[in-house]
Amino acid sequence: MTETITETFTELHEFLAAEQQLREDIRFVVKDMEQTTREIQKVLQAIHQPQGLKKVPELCESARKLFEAVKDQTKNLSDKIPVNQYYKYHDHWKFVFQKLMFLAALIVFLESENLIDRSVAAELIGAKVNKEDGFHVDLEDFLMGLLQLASELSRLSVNAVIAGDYNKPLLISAFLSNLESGFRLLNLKNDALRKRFDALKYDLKKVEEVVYDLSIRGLKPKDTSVLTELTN
Amino acid sequence: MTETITETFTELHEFLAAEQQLREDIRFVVKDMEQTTREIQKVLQAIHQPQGLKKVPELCESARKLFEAVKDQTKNLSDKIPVNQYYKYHDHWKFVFQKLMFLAALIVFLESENLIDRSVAAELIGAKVNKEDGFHVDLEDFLMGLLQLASELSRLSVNAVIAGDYNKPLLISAFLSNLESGFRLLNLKNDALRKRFDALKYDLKKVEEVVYDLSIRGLKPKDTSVLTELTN
Amino acid sequence: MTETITETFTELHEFLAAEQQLREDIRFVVKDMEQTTREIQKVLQAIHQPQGLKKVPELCESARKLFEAVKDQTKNLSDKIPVNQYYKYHDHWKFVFQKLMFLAALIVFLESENLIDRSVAAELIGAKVNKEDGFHVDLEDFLMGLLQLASELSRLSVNAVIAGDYNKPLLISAFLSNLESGFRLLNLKNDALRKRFDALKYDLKKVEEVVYDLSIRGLKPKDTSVLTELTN
Amino acid sequence: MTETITETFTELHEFLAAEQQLREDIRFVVKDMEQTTREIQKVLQAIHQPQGLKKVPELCESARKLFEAVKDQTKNLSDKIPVNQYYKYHDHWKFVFQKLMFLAALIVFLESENLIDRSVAAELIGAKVNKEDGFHVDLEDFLMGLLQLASELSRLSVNAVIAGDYNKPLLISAFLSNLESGFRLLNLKNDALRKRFDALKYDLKKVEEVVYDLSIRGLKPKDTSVLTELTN
Amino acid sequence: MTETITETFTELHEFLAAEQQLREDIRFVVKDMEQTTREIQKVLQAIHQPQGLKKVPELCESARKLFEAVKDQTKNLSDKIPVNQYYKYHDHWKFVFQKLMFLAALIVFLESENLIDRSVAAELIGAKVNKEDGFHVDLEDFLMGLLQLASELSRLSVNAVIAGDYNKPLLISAFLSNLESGFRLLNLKNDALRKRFDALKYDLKKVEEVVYDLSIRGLKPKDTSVLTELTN
Amino acid sequence: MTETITETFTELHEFLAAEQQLREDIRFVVKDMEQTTREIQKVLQAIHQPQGLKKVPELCESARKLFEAVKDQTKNLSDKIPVNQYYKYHDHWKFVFQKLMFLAALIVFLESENLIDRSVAAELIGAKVNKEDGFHVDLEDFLMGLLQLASELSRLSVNAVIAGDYNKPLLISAFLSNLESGFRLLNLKNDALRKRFDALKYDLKKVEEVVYDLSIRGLKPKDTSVLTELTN
Amino acid sequence: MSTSTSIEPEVDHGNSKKTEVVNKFREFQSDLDGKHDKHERLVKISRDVTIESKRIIFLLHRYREGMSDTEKNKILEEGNQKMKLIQENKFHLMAIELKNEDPNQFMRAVSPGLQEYLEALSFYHYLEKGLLISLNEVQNQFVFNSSEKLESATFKVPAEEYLLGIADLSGELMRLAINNITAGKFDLSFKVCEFLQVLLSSFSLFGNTIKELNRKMTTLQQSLRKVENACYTLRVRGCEIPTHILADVIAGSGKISEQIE
Amino acid sequence: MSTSTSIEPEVDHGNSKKTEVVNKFREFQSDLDGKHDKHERLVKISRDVTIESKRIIFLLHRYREGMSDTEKNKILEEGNQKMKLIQENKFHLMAIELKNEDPNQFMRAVSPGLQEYLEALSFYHYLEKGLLISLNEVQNQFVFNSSEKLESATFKVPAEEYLLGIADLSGELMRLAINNITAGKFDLSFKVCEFLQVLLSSFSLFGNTIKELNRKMTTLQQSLRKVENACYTLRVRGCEIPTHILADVIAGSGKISEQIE
Ligand SMILES: [Mn+2]
Ligand SMILES: [Mn+2]
Repeated sequence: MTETITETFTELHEFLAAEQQLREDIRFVVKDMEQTTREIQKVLQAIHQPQGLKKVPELCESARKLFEAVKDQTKNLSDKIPVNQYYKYHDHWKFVFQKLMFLAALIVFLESENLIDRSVAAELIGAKVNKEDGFHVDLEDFLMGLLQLASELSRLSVNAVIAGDYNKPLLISAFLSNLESGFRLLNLKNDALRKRFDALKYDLKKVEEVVYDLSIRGLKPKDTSVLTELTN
Repeated sequence: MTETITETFTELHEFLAAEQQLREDIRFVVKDMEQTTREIQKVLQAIHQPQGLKKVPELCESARKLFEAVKDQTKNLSDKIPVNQYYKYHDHWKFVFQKLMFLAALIVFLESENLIDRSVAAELIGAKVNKEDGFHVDLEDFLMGLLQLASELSRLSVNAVIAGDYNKPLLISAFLSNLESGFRLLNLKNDALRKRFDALKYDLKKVEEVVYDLSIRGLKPKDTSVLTELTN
Repeated sequence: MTETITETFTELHEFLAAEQQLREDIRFVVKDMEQTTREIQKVLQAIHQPQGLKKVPELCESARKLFEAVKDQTKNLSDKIPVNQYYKYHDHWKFVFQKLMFLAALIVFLESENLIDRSVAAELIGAKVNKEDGFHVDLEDFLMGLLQLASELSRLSVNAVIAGDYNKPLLISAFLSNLESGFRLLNLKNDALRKRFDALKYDLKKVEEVVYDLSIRGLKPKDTSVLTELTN
Repeated sequence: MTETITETFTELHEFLAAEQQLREDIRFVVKDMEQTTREIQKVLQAIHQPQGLKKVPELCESARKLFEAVKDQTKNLSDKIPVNQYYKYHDHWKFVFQKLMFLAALIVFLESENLIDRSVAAELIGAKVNKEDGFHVDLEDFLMGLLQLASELSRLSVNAVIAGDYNKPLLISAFLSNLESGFRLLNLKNDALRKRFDALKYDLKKVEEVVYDLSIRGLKPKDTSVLTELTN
Repeated sequence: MTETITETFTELHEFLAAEQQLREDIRFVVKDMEQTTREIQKVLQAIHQPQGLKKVPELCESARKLFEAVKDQTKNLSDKIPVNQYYKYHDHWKFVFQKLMFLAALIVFLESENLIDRSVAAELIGAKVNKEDGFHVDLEDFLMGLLQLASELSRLSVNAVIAGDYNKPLLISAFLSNLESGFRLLNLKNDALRKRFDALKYDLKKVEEVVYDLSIRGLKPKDTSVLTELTN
Repeated sequence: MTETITETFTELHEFLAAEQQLREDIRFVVKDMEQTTREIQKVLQAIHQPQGLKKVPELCESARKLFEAVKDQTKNLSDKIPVNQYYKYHDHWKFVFQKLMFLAALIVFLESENLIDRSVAAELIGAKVNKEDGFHVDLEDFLMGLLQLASELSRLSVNAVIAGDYNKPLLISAFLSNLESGFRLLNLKNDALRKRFDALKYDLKKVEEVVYDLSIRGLKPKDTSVLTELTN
Repeated sequence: MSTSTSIEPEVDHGNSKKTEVVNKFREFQSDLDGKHDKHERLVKISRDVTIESKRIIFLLHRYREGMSDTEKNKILEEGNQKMKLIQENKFHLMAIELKNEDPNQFMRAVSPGLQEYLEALSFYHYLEKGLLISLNEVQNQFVFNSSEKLESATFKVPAEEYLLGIADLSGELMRLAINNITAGKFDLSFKVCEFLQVLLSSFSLFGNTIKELNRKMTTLQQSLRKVENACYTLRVRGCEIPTHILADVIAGSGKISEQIE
Repeated sequence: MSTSTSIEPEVDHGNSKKTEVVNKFREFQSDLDGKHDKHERLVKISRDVTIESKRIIFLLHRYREGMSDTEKNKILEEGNQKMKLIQENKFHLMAIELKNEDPNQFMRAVSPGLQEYLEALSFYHYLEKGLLISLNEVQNQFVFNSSEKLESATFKVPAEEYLLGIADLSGELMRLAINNITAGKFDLSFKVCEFLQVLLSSFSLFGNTIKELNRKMTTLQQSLRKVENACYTLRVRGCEIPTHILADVIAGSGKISEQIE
């Protein structure tokens, strides 16, 4: 009896050891990814500075270049994850993916004032939208990224006014208002998302107050036809 | 702008709603499974009663019949889990699978005094051993089941003596000793497993005390050849 | 002995199982109610948009229609709750009732600028005011709804100015000031209520700032006779 | 407007004040009840002393007398609780009721070796079994009392052996084994109960070890016919 | 304004600084006391060692000598405490006094198998029983010491058996049983004491199990007349 | 055996007791230092008061005088620390050094609107920059001091506006923005620093809102050329 | 709660060890009960004081900047009356209970009421004189002469309790400032702001001497921040138009046209 | 992890304030990185030591009371070899890394491995001699002569680390005792029991000098309790029959009839 049991357990031992090695490897790649993410963030932070909004095209371009590096890292990562086990190790890259989704969405907003497409966001980091197609971005992580975007834009509306751009806050207000309506449609069960959604309400309120400040002082751009269209 | 955002979110809403529905469905099947598991456990509890060990064949048979029902439930469950998402929902059935692994191993021990094969255990509940082959039993859940078996057998060694069966404790002692050696080979990182493994040592000590009690009273069966073989 | 005990427990089992089933059923109805509540909220959110205040009558009408659905749901719910056990299951519908009280009070304010009557609010969702008369709304839940209203109106005062309505903030200011005096009368022991009441003070302060902004710019409507009356 | 709001709130104020007074009153009665409960417990503790089991009839009689005082206190309590609000204030008497259920069950076990009837237990403290009939004992509190009984009997089995009573442990073992089967039937959702049920397993194991000690030393009473009957 | 406030606070600051200094001084003496206490404890720990119970007289003598040092320390301490401020600084020596009470009670038990007198205990450390008479030992600290004694004796009953002394556990069991009856008389309001009293129940249970182990093996000394007397 | 162990431990005990004494001595000096630090802080707190910013030169002078006392205390401290044991006792003065670094940086900012030099800060308290040169200031403590400065300046920007100084907030905004860029360069491993860095983001946001409030009201000083230079 | 119920039959049994132990504990019981009873009585007095003090604070919050002296005095007089009643009916009793006792032993019972009263008292003092009441001024209120029913007694207010009461004052002053702003009265808040700034920096001299104080310091800081932010808002807003016009605005003339901006 | 990625374009811009600040921080960065890198290297060594030490402990657990000297020496020799390797390959490196440093700055990195090694070393010592290894004996192992590749160095083992390692030893001794009992070997557990009793009472002399030690003392106490309980069980059971027969029983002859009881 002893021998069989020993054999069985030796086999199991190897199995478990391999799994631990895999976790180490994943951690390693994710660390790289986090570094690149911090660099992208540093680049985009410049939009808040007095001359920042005027340099949006250059900033976005620099950021997009760094996203190329992310693609390689995603490739590295996805090569390591065995079929069927995405969610076994998901916790390792969850937070960095959320941050990347936020940064991707910020670029798209700055360039086009639109909400980023899920597929565009996934593509930017070299991942898929659907699990069926390969290494993908979890939907909840994408949504978390959008909520982080809301906070950033709320801050931007303040700094835009300082920089003398009175149009941006109106655009942001309309954008966040739509975003909020969108989120209201979702029946969020995920606790982290729900909490963050509460923050969105405050972000929106803040932007509304900026628009209020502009409008009570007659600084709100007259031609609001664009906006009426935006929110209808 | 509003329309596009709304469209996007309507889509996401459906997606999330479907996921939540899936969780509900899983919970529903798992509940059934838990009920059957409780019934199996109730049947096998009878081994501790004065006449219990004499009825082992019948008890095992009844238990095995109930395992047939489990197979259907596993089928139901596995039908619901999309490819690649086993670990996304694993928490739902983790504990009931551990309990089922324990009960399967108990049956095999009672019938043959052997350690259950991982494949046999998986088969009993209608699952696979390897992820590659389909809906499987996670290795750590299987191991947890074995550790639960150790506690049960420790208690059984006491009740066997009460029922006048002086052979059983010796068998159990040899079995647990081998099991302990096996576990020692593993480098356990999982906290729950490691804690449970500490308990195994005490289960084993308890059984050794029973064997000791028998031997000082000359109640230990003379022909220990079987045992010598077992532990080598 | 065994038999009697088994009998006793079989009976208890049925009893407990029925109770659990009841909880499931309640949860089911409450879920529906939550969905309708979200829809009402989505409808009324529109008041914050540029054209929102002009559409108040339509919005309130739509919301009131949805309240009809709530009535059915309340009926469903109350049918399930056995006499004497309202508070055994109260936690299940507590939060949705608070939200509904808030929404009912919002409608009444938008339509008539008055504080909703407790009886009117209860009636809107098809419940009673007093426990003696049947399925009722707990007083603390009603109060919590009023405090939620205060936050909403504070935000509305900002958005009203953006939309060019300089009268609304004055009305809201008088309303919240009265509400605050009312709450001061209560000796609140309930922690959640007390905390929320602190928030009311800040909501009020915010509205006062808006009124102040209007008055220093001569935007405050001249004929304030209405208001003088309101606050006396 | 001010006046109506003030009126409304004055009314609400009185309502809330009355409720707080009621809580104070309840706390007062429950304090008395706790004192009597401590006294009953002190009386019954004597069963663990060397001569204790010989004095069971006197001890039970003393304890029963004290239960008369409890009846008055229950009356006091129930007079205070408005119709429909048992569960609003349940937390106040929950724990003392659990302890009383335990003590009632202990008396019945000592006198007759039987499991107490729920109706007998309720009657002993002057309450009803069913909510419909008036001030009742919550089922889960009754069950918690039974689980406390298990621990007490486990300790008693040890002290009985010290006192030279080798029969008691066998009775207790059979009793607890039946109790455990009974509890297994229940699908316990209540966390506190579930945890306490885990303790029952250990209590049972302890008693089995006592019986084991007796049987391995030939101290187990020969005529086990009674017992075989008990557990079948 | 600034000046008045600053003046007031400067004065208070000096006052508090003096108080702070006093606390430092107290801490200093108490630290010494703790060191001596640890030494006493180290001496008495030896009773658990194989030859320990045979050396009780020597051990107690050494311990008593160390208590002489404690007396000086108590003198030092009491000299520092202003009239009527015992309880202002009580927290500083509370725990060391509890430990000393425990050790004093342990000595008396080891020497005479009796419960120590409160006055004897106070005298051993050079303090008074009543606050009227000078620097005293708080009653609750004395009681806490007794409860610590219970745990120590519970452990001693185990080690006595290892050392082959089968009489000690019986004495301890009777002693703890009496102690428990005593504590039951008290209406404990102090949370720490109440919690510790719960531990006493477990200590007693543990000793009962030791006595059980001895009696089931016929190792219990025959002449138990003494004991019967002890517990009645 | 006992003897060897006892010997070994007696020796260690003495060793540790000496160390303990050293810690006491350190604590004593540090306490003094903390008191002086509190006094410096009290002096500089005055900048927030209505007339505060006008008295900056006097306040800074008073503060600098108190720093002379700190120098002596640092000397005292460094005399006590054995070679190569700085980090053994670092925890004792860590927090007071951080606070002193903050206060030094505050003085330099108030006097010159510049970021303090690490060497200047060290010199102010009589310490070295590099450990090779003697008793030094740990770099992370210096950085922590800078982050505390950020919070203080954020508050100052508010109080400056109250005092009618509309220039200060712009200077602070530029200063914090540069500081943030600086910190972004660091790869912070220290948890406390990382957390505090998050707070810096909020401090900056707060100041941006103050600048926003000024600029939207046309209160922002016209000649912003200086500032553009500051942040580029 | 009576605790005398457990009269023991064992007493009669003679001189066994158990009886000895039980007798010892019976002695302990009376000691403990005596202390507990006094504690309970003090808790009750303290609780009454808390409720009454909270009412006084509530009452004092009616004050608004710019009230006529008559109105203001009416409020202050009413508060003063109530404080006198607390002194006579509660603190005098408390002082007698604590005669010949170490008051520190019962401080946990006394403290909540005492601190709340000190909060009310210092709030009153601030409204009356705009100053911080000193510990000496406080102490004078706690010397009680003998009356018909009660003997004379003195209760020494510990410095710690004084400080803790004062720390709570900050919360009320913050509320006072906000309430006044909400009512359109702005000057008071600037005064309160400076008062709190000085108070906070004075407190900052104490380190961790009093444990409870740490928590309260956080609250004080938060209260101050709220007042600072409110003052900031007033200042920023106030700056949009020249002050002489602002005065008009606040006086209600409201005749400012949009071109001012 | 490379940290050199953030080369800044701002450097070129000239002498603005921002550049000044950034330059200061660039300096900080290299300081911080140097420290972190050393820390990481030490963590790696320490982790390796931990793993190897655990293996030694695992190996030593093969010891059973009553083994032949050859068997026992084989186990000890194997352990000794492995310890030598750790010394040469790991601790020597560590000592060099810490030359000219305040070792306390990196103690958090070094500590886990060091303590685990001390645990293994003292376990080995106990098995070999039945005694506690002294700090001096330990220290002798940490003086390294220069070798082909490495310069000479000394690492001073802090007393605290020694004590913490010894505290962990108790857990292993408990396991040793239980394993031997499980294997039918009883005498060792009584020896271990006394050893731990003396150890615990020796530790009790230290108060709260070392924070980490408090937690470990609880573990030590629990380990001791487990051994005490095991010894108790052996004694109680063992007393059911005369010891000379017990010896037979344990030797496996098993020829005792029921009448003995
Ligand atoms: Mn207050
Ligand atoms: Mn270890």
